[in-house]
Amino acid sequence: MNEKIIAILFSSGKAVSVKMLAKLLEASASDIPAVLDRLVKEYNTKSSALYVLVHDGSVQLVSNPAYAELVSQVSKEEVSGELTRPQLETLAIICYRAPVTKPEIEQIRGVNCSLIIRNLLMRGLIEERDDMAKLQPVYTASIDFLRHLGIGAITKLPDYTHFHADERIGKLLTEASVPEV
Amino acid sequence: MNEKIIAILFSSGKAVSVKMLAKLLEASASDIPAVLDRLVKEYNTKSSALYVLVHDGSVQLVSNPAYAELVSQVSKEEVSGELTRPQLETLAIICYRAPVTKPEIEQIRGVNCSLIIRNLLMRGLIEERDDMAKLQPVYTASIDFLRHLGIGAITKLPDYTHFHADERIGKLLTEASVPEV
Amino acid sequence: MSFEAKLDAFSGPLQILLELIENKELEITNVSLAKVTDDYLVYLEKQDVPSEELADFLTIAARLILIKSHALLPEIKLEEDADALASQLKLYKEFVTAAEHLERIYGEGRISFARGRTPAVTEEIIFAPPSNVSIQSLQIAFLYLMKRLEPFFALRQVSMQKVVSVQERIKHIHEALKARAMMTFRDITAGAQSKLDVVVSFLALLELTKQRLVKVVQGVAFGEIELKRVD
Repeated sequence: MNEKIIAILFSSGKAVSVKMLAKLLEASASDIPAVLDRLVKEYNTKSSALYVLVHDGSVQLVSNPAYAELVSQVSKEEVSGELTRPQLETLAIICYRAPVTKPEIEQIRGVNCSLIIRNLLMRGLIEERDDMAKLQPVYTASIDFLRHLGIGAITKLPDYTHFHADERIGKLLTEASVPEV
Repeated sequence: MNEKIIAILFSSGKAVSVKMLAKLLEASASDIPAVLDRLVKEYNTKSSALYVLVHDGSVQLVSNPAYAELVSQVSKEEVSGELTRPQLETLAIICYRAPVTKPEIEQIRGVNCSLIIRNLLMRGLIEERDDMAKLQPVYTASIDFLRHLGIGAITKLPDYTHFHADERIGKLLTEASVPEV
Repeated sequence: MSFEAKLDAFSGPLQILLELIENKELEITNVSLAKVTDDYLVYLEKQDVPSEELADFLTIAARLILIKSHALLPEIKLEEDADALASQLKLYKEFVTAAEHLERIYGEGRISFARGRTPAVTEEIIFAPPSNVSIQSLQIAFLYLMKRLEPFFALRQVSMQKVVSVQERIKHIHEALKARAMMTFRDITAGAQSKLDVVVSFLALLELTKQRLVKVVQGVAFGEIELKRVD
């Protein structure tokens, strides 16, 4: 039971209500608090990696506060330093072809880009918004990033018109709108 | 050390390179594999909540595949779709013989594999990197694909040693190198 | 269906060959390959092989025809490695087994899930411009991407040309037969640039026979193939 709860909390990534836990475990909600008590006693030790937080009828898995400094170092590493070549390419596609969807970016790069897009978002280089026509999020360069590049508008990028309207890429993107099988 | 690694992997949420781990732990990268070996032995048990997945120089903390059904109810992750027979064949060659080049894959399948490889790359099931010795790109399974197979390491594939290192297959690979028509 | 999806679902030439041999419960040997050559050609004729894969199918056809010629007429010399195709097929068979393993595990749905995440947008975003990004590096990155897509665009172009070539060959033979009632296969392939070219002609011939536009006569095995116009 304990291990099942940890697996649920881990994959959910957010606080899970006691009611929901009971439902998932096919147990009675009234039994859960006692189970959680034991779990907390077992998990939340001075040196354990993860803590079980019970608060206001919800449970969440977090890292042990003792490692707070290490953990903040992890997120700092993720958004610092130079861009890798795949990151730079993805950013270039978003700058020249915006507004562009993830499947479209992937058609051009020929590689899955989920993690890269997420990282560019976290660094504030790009922005995400919902597109009514494409029915999925589209990405554009952020204002902060344009300012950083020292250009007033994205169209001021070198070769903008040429790259933005390239016919062969346009044709490739038409196919990206076909849903994946 | 173990608990620190788990805290790092937990807070990152995705695959962390051995190099990055060493940096965060202020340890030597050459010491990490032995530490990970011990961690895997300790963590990846039949009923543990979480698994430590080690693949191709990266480590990721994931849920135990034994709880897949339970966890799939809370995870937002999209389950990747069906694989066609040609895709499975290509994936099998890449999983069992990695790192392999495109000509090697084509030699086994007897058919041009450019588009299939591109498709697998876009779905994030395989990864491409440049190989200094072979002077061309080589392909390996992605850590995401390993997660979907529910195995803790590529060597856990059935008959891995047979397909990966078998002398007869090596000999056949040499023999099968056919002059271009 | 998209360009890639269509190809992804199509069986390769070795898969077909393996199925033909296994249906007859034969071992993978040169003798077996000779025995299934006709079946393979019939398959090629009947199936709509995607144009992108036609060259690979024809290559195998050419090698099969050579092996069959050797089986029937041992004086015909095979190339240096006589068992290359049999070896390749055995190797392929190994990986068919490996693919079955993979399919089984994949189908079990024993997935290890990653840690759940809150959507990135709600997380704290710190503007962290990297030092290696400028308008020039973005331009170069995009140029590099376009260059990398070149072979991919070219591949589609070549595929298209291949379809055209079989159809053109059909037209060419048909036209030639309008001028004279009879010709030989050697006449058609006189200007052939490669083995592939010969096989393309052969395929065109099969197609014309199927459409009953020509009648084909071969007096002796591996003798001259004569084409006659069907009036």
